[in-house]
Amino acid sequence: MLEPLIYDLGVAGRRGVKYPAIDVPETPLPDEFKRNELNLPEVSESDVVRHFTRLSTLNYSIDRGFYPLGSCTMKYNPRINEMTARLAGFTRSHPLQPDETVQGNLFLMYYLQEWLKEIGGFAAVSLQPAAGAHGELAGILMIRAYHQDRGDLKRDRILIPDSAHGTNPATTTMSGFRAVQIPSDERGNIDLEKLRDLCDETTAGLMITNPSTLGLFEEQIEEIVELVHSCGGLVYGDGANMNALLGITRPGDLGFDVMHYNLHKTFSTPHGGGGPGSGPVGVSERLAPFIPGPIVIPEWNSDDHDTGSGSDNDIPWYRLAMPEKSIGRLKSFHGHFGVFIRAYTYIRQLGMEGLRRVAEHAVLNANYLQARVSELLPLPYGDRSCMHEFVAEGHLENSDVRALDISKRLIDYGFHPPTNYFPLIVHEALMIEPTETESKEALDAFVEALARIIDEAKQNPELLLTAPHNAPIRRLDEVQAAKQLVLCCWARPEVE
Amino acid sequence: MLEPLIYDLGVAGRRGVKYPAIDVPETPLPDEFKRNELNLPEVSESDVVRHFTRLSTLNYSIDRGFYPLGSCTMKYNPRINEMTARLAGFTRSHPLQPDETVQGNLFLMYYLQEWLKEIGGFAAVSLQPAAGAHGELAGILMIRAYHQDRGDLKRDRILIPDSAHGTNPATTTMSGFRAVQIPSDERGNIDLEKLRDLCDETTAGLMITNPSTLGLFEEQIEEIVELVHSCGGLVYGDGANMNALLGITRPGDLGFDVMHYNLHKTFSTPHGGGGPGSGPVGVSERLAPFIPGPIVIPEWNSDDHDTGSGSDNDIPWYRLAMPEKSIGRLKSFHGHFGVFIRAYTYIRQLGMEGLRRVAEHAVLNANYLQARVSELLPLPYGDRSCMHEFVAEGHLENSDVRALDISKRLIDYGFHPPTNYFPLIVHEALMIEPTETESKEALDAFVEALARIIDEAKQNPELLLTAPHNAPIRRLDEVQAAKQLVLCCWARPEVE
Amino acid sequence: MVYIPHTEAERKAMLRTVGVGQIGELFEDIPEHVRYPDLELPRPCTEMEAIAELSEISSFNVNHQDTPVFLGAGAYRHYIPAVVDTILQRGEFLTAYTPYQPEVSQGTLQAIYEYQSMICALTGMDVANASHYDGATALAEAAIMALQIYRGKRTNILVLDTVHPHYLQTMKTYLQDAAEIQNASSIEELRLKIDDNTALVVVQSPDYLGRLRHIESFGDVARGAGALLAAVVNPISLGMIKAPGDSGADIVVGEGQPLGIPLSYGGPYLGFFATRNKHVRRMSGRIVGEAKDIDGNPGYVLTLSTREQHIRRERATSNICTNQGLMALAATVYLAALGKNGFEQVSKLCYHRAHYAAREIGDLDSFSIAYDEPFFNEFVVECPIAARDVNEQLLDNWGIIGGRDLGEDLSGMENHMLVAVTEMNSRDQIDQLVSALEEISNA
Amino acid sequence: MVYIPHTEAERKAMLRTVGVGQIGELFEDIPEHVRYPDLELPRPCTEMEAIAELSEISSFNVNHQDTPVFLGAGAYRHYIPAVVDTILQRGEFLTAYTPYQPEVSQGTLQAIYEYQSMICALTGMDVANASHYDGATALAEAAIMALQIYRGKRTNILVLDTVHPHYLQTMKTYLQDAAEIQNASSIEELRLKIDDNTALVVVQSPDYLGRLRHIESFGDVARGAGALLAAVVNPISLGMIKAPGDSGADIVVGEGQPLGIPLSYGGPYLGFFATRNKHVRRMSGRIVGEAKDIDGNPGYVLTLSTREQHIRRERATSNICTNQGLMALAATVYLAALGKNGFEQVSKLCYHRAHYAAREIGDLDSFSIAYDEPFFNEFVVECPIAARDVNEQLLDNWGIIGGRDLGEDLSGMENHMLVAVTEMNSRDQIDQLVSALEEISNA
Ligand SMILES: Cc1ncc(COP(=O)(O)O)c(C=O)c1O
Ligand SMILES: Cc1ncc(COP(=O)(O)O)c(C=O)c1O
Repeated sequence: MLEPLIYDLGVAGRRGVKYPAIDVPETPLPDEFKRNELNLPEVSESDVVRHFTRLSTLNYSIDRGFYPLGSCTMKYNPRINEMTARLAGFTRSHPLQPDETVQGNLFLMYYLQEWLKEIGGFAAVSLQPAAGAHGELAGILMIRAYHQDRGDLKRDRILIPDSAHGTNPATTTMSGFRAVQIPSDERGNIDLEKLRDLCDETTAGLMITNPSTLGLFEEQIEEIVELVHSCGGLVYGDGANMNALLGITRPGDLGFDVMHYNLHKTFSTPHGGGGPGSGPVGVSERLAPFIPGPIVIPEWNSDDHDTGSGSDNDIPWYRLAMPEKSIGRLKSFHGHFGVFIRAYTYIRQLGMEGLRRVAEHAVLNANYLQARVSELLPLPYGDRSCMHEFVAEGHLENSDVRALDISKRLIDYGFHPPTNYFPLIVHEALMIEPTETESKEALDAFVEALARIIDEAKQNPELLLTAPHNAPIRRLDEVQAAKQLVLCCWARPEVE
Repeated sequence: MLEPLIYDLGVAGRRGVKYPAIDVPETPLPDEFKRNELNLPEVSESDVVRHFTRLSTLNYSIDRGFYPLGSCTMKYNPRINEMTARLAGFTRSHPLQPDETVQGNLFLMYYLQEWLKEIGGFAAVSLQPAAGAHGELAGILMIRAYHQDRGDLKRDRILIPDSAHGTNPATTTMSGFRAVQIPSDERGNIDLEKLRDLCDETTAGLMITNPSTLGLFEEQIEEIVELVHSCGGLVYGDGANMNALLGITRPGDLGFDVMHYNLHKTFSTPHGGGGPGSGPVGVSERLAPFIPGPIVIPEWNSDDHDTGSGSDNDIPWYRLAMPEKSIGRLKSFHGHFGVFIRAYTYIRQLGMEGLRRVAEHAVLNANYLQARVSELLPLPYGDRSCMHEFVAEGHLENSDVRALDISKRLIDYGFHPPTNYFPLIVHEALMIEPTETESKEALDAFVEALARIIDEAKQNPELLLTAPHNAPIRRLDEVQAAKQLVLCCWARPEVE
Repeated sequence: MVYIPHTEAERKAMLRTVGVGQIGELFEDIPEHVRYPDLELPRPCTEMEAIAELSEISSFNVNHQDTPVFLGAGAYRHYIPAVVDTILQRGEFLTAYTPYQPEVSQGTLQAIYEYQSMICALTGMDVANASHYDGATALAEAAIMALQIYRGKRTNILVLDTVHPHYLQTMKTYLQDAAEIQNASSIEELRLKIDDNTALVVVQSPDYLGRLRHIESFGDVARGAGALLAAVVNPISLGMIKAPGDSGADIVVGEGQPLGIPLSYGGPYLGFFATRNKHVRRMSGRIVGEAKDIDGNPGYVLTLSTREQHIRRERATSNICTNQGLMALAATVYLAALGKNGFEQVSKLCYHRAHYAAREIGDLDSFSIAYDEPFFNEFVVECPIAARDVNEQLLDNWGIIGGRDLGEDLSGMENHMLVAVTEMNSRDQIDQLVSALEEISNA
Repeated sequence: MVYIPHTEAERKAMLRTVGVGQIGELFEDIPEHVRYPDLELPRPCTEMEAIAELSEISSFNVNHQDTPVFLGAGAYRHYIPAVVDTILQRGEFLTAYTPYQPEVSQGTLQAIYEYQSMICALTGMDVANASHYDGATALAEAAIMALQIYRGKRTNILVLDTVHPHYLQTMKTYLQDAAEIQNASSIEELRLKIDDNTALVVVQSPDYLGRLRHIESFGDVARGAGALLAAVVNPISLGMIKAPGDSGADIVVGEGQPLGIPLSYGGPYLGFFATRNKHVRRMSGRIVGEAKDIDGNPGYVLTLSTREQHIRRERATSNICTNQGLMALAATVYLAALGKNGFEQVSKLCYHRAHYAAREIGDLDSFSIAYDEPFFNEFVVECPIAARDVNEQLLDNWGIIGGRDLGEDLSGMENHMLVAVTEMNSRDQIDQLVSALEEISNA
C-alpha cells in the first residue's frame, strides 16, 4: 500500500482540530432526529498533514512537468491567481449579500463578462455555467428556447461531427434533442455534402468544435455556418479549444450563435485534480435574451446607494439581474466566482497582445511537436498544419504495442501521457497538446523520450506492455475494478 | 543528477516575472558605478515552480513523518501559525515605523515577553536574539557586563559540562571568556566535586543545559546553582530542552540567572531547513538592566497618541526602549518578529494547562521509547527515567556497524535518523527525541524498524554499511567534499 | 505578464523545423477577413500591478471579518482550519487534471475514495460519487436518475415546497419538459398528489426555512407509492442529526460548501450525491473504486466509466465531465481534520447557539419566531417591519449582516427573515443582534 | 488547541510499558518545591479563537497596503512575486531541520548551493556561506573573521561613519574589547587613521545616507596598509551597480531582506556573506558543497564543518548554528523568478524613480537634497522643519509614511529625512509626496 487510508490511521478517541465549548444554555434535540453513530476519522492534525502530503506526492501535476494532455490545455497556472482568489474581501463575501455590499465582486464579474464578449465576439455573456459541459447544457437549452420562442417546434435534432467530445452528444440528449452524427472527411473537416443532406427544418442546430478535436481549423467554416443558418438552425461552438484562437479570430465573427469558454483551460485556472472549472457562455444578439442568469448589469443613474465606488454619476452601480427570457438558473447563486477572479487576473495581465501571443505560441509549439513527432508515429492529418494540438496514431507496424502502452511508458520517462483513444475517429489516438507555456527544451525532451520508446517498442515490446515501471504503482486493472466494485472504505457491494 | 541546477535550466534571454517599464525621465548612472555582467538564471516562472517543487520532494520533513532528531524538538508545526504570521497587518509593517503606527506589533511583542517571563520564571525577557546561539551570546555578554559593572574584573572563565552543545563553548570564546570543561558523573549529572574545585573568584559563570543533552534532569541542580552563586558566578541555562519543563518547573525558580528559549523548538515554529529561529533571553532581577534591546514597554499615561487601542487610560501605550545598562544591540531592528507571531499563536492556544500537557507527553513519549529501545541497544543511562529525550549507543557487539549506519538504514524504513555523535561523551551516540506530537503508533513503528535493522546488522551488515538504499541518493562522501571544495555552480576553487 | 518562455532565437529555430517563415502562416486556414481582430481590452500589466488592482477591487466589498453575519440560506460561514488550504495549495493536487492515468494520480484518486467514504458515513448511504457542481445540480441529477430508473414509466417529480428555491429552479432548467414537477406543501398534500406516475419525492431537511423534516415519514409515503425519495441535507447538521440513509432515503444530495469551503460569493462549491448500491450504475458523475495493479498491489481508479459521456456519449447518464475535485478534497481534509469529535462539536455549536438566538429573539416584544418546530441552525423571524428594512438598519447602524429577506424568495413573506447561526457567531454577536433588533423594534 | 495525539487508553498502555503509574512520577528528579508552578497565562483557546485574536491585533497596526511608504534605512518594501511564498509554504522546505542527513535533504542542500552561487554572482565574490541572521550580524562576523585572519596581529577596525548605525552597534556588541573600532568620515580621514594594526576597513555603498561610495578607492587604501576591505551593500543595487568583488572588496556582506522577504517589522531577514577563496576556511556559518555518493552520483552536503561549533567547539570561527535557511530559500526563488532581466529592471526602477523623486523634491522651494553625490534609491532631504514634524503631517494629512527621521540616528540631523524609493512607489505616489511636501512648506 502506498499510503494507508485515512480511516486506517489514528485511534478511537483521538482528536483533531478543536472547537470552543458550548457557551449557551443547551437545547435538547428531539430523540427522533438524533444520530446514533458518526463514522469519521479520528486522527491528529499532524496525521492529516502527513497523510495528504504523502498522498499528494503520488500525483503527477503541471508543477512537476510536461503534461501534454490533449483537449485539456494544461498550461502553467500562475501563482498570482491563487493569491488574488484568496483576498479576504472576496472569499468572505456571502452570495446573498445585498448588492451594495458586494460592488467589488459585481465589478469584477461585469468586466469579465465584457472581456469574454470581446474575446469571443459575442453580444452577451453569462458566467453562470460551472464547467464546459454545463456551458454546453446552457447553450443547447438556449437554442431550444429560441426555437420554441419563435413557435418553431419541429426542430428536434442537433448535428454533431463524429470527432466531437462525448459531452456534446450527452448534452444534446440531456436537453431533449436527438444527436445526429456527421462524418469527417479525409482532411479532418466536416463532410460538407453530408452536412448539406442533414440540414433541414428539423435541425435545431450544429455543435461544432473549432479547431476540432483533431486540432484542425475547419477549412469551410463559413460555408458550414451558412448551411446551418440557412436551414434555420443555430451554431453551437464548443470552446474547449479556444486557446488556439485568442486574439486571432472570434467565433462570433465566424457566425457562431453560442459558445462556452473553459476558464479552467484557456484562462489558466488550475484543474484541481478534476475541477472546479467554469464554463461561461457567450451568445449572439438573437440568443441574448435567453442566457442563464443572474448576470451583472451596470446602472448609471442610481442615487442613494452608498458604495466603495462612490455615488458619482460617472461610476456605475452594478447589480444582478435575470435576463428577459432567460432559460433560468443552472445552479444556485452566481457561478464559480473564485474561478472568475483567477481568469480576471490572467486576462488583465495579458491584454489583447498577450492573449494573441498565447494563441500564437500554443500553435507554434503544437506544430513544432507535430513536425518532430511525424518522424516517429503516423499522423492521420500530418499534411496540414495543426492548431494548438494534433493527433498521432499510437501504433507500430507488426507490433502489439498500442497507444496505451506508449502512454504508460512515457510515465517512466517523467512525462504525463497525451490523451488516449480520443477522438474516436483516429485509430489508437494519442492527442497531444503542448500549450504555450512549455519551452522548446521541454518539447525536445518529450520527443527524445518518445523516440526511445519507439525504439524500445521494436527491441523490447514487453517493456511497454508492462509499463509503467517507474511510477508509484504498476499498471492498474480497470476492467476488474469495474466488475468487482469497491467504492467505499468499508462497504463491500456485491460482485456483479 | 536528481534535478539540474537552476543555472542549467532555461536559455539566454528567457524572462521570468516581469516588471513595469520605466515611467519617469531616466538619469544616467556614472560609468564608474556601472555593472558589466549579471549572472542570474534566465528561466520562466513555470521553470521556477517545477524546479523548486521537484527539489522539495527530495527532502524529508516533519510533514512527511517521524523526525526524532535529538535536541531539535521536531514537533508538529501547526499551520495556523503560518496563517497568523502572514496577516498583512503584520507582514507589511516596516521596522522603523513610528510606534503609534505599529501598536499591534508592540502589543504582541509585549505579551510574548510577559508570557516567556512567566513560563521561565524570569524578571525580564528580551526577544532580540535571532536563534539559540545568539541568545547564548546575549546571555554570556550580560554575565560579562554584570561583573564588569560591579568592577569584578577577574572573572574570565565559564564552566561548561562535557555534555554541552558546541554552541556553549563557542559562545564563551566569542564573548571573550575561557571555556572550562566539567566532567559528568556516571549518572549523567555534573560531577559535583569537580564543580566545587572549579568554582572560584575567576569563575564568571556556569553554562548548563537542564535537562542535559543526555535527556537527564540534573539531580543536584539546586546544589549546583548554589555552588556557582556562592563563588560569585552566575548560571546560564541553555533552554534548548525547555520542552521537557513547560509548566512543570521554571528555571528562574531553580535559580538560573539567564536562559535562552528556542522558539523554533519548544514553541512550534518551523525550522525552515535550517532557520530562521528565535532565541529570546530571560533573566533574573540582577541581570535585567543589561538585557539587549530594544524591548517593548507599556506606558499608561500617554495623552495625545492616536492609536488603534484608543486613548483610554486603562489601555497602555506600547513603545520600544533600550534598557538602562543594555549590552546593546545584537542585530538590526527588533528580533525575528515573524517568529514571535507564531510563538504567540501557539502559547495563546495552549495556555498553562496546554503547555504542561506538552511537557508531560514529550517526557512520556521519550520514556516509552527509551523503555522499548532499551531492549535493542545499550543505553548508558537507561536506569534513569529520562526527560524529553534519551541517548542510545549505536553499536553492537562484534560488529562494524556504527551509529551512522543505523541512522542511514532508518532512512530506508521511512524515518529521519536521530542525532548522531552528540553528545560527545556517549560512544556512538544516537540521541532520540520523539516530541509530544507523535502518536504511540509512530513510536511503535520506529521501534519495529529499529528492531529489524538490528537484526539486519547481525545477518547482513553490508545492508547497513551501504545504506541508504531507498533514498533519493546513496550515501554521500562528506570527507572528500571537504577536500575537493566545490561551493558554487561555476567557480572551481583549487584542491586542498 | 505573459507566461511564454520562448526567446526570439528559439522561435526562429522552431519555425524552421515547422517549415514556415512566420507564425502567421500557421493561421492561414482562418478566413482572412476575420483574422486578427482588434480587441478592446485593458493594456497588459505586470503581476505587481494586477495584484494591486485586484486588492482594490476586493476592497469595494464590505469586508466582514469582524462583521457578524447571520446570512445562510444555502451557504454558510464556518471556520476553515488552516490545514485545509495548506493541502489545497499543494501543486500536486492543485495543478493535476482529472485522474485519467491512475498510475500517476493515486494521490487524487485515494483522496476522492476517502471523500466518497466520508459522504457515505455522513449520509448513511452505500455509495457516493466524486462530486457534482453544487447542491442544486446534484438534486437535478438525482431527478434525472430517478426518471431513468423508471425508464419513462414514471415522469412526475413531487417536491416539497420548502426545498431551496434555487434548487427547484435549477431542477426545472435541467428537466425542461422531461418531467412534470409538482409541489406539495405538506405530507398530507404529498399523500394526495402521489401516484404511480411519481418517480421521485424530494424533501429537504433542514428545509429552506430551517425546519427539520421527518424524512422517515416522507420515505414511507414515497415507498408506499413505489417512488423514490431524495433527501436534500445540510452536511453540518449530520454531526448530530440522524443520517438520511437511516431514515429510508434512496438518494441523498446536498451542498458541501459548509465542509471547509470559503463562501467566495457563491462558488466554487461542492455538490455531494449518495445513493444505494442497487442504483450505482444509474448514478452520474465520476466514481473512484479500488483496483489492483499487475503485481496485485491495491490502488484506485476511475470506475464505471461506461456510464459516462466520453464512452456512452448520447446515452450517458449525464453530460458531466469536469466536477469539483479540489472542493471535494477540501471537504475530505476538513472532515479528517475535525474528525468525529470536532465535527460533532461544530454541529452542536451551530445547533445550541441558534436555539439560544431564537429564544432571545423570540422573547423580544415585536419579533417572533415564525414556526414552532424543531430546527437545526436556521429559523424564521417575523419582524414588525419589512425584513429588508431591518437588514438595512442592522448594516448601517450596527454593522451586522442580517438574515435572508424571505420576501425575495416567497411572496407574502416580506416581513420574514431567515436567520442562520454557526460556530462563527459568538454568543456576544448573538447578543448584539438581539439588542439591535430590540432597538429597531423600539424605534 | 494542544497538538497531542494521545488518548487515555494509549497513555495508560505507555505508562505500563515505562513502568510507572502516572506521568508525574517521571518528574521526580525535579525538586518538589518548584514543581508545577501556577503560570499566569491566558486561558487556552481554539484555533478559530486564536486567528480572530491575531487578526484583531494585526489591525491595531496602521495597514499600508495602499499607503505610500518612503521608509527604507536598511529594510525595503519590494514586490514579492507570488511564487516565492508558494515554494516557502511547501512543508518539505518549511518543516525540515538543518540538512544534517544529506541523503534526505538534497532539496534544501541544492537550494542553498544555488543561493550561494547567486550571492557569488551578485557580489562578484568566489564563495558565500548559507546565511547569517541579518546584515548587521554578517558584518560583525566579517569583523571577527578579519581579526582571526590576522591572528591577533592586527586589532583595529576602521569603519566609515555612514555605515548603518545598527550595524555599527551590533559590531560593537559582538566585539566588546576584542578590537578597537574607529570611525572615519572620509577617505582622507581613513588614510590618516589606517596603520599596520588595522585589520579591516568597513565601507557601505550605498551608505546609510544613500550615497554610492567608490569601493575601489577604499580597497586601495586598505590594501595599501595590508588590511582587508569589507563592503556592505544593498543587493537590489547590484542589478545595475558594479559588483564589489570587481572593486577589490575582500568580504561582502549585506541585508538580503530586499530579495523577496517581507518587511515583517524587522525580521526574520537574511544576512549574506561572501568572500575570496583564500578565506573560505575562516568564514563562519554553514557552507554547502558538491559531493559524490558511493555510486559516484553528484549531490550536496554541508561541508567544512570542522570550522563549526559542533566540531571545533571553543575554537570555532563562530557560535552560529541555526541560520536563516528559509529566508535564503526565499532569496533564491526570488532571484530565479525575476532572473537576470527582471532583477535588472527592479534595480533600474528603484534608481530612476528615486532620481525622479529627488529632482522633484529638490525643485521645491523649501526642501533640498542634502548631498550632490551619486546615489541609488535613497537620498537625504533637508526639510524646513523637523523631519519628525514633516512625517507626522504626511501621515495624518496625506496618509503617507515618510522617510527616516535622521535625527533619530545622528545628532544635528533633526531636519533631515532619508527618503527611499522602490518599484512599489509609483510615479503617482512620488507626485503625491511632492505635492504634500509642497503644501507642508507653504503652511
Ligand atoms: C472538447 C471538449 N469539450 C467539452 C469538454 C467538457 O468540458 P468540462 O470538462 O469543463 O465540462 C472538454 C473537456 O475535457 C473538451 O475537451
Ligand atoms: C542544546 C543546544 N544548545 C544550543 C543550540 C543552538 O541553538 P540554535 O541552533 O537555535 O542557535 C542547540 C541547537 O541545535 C542545541 O541543541
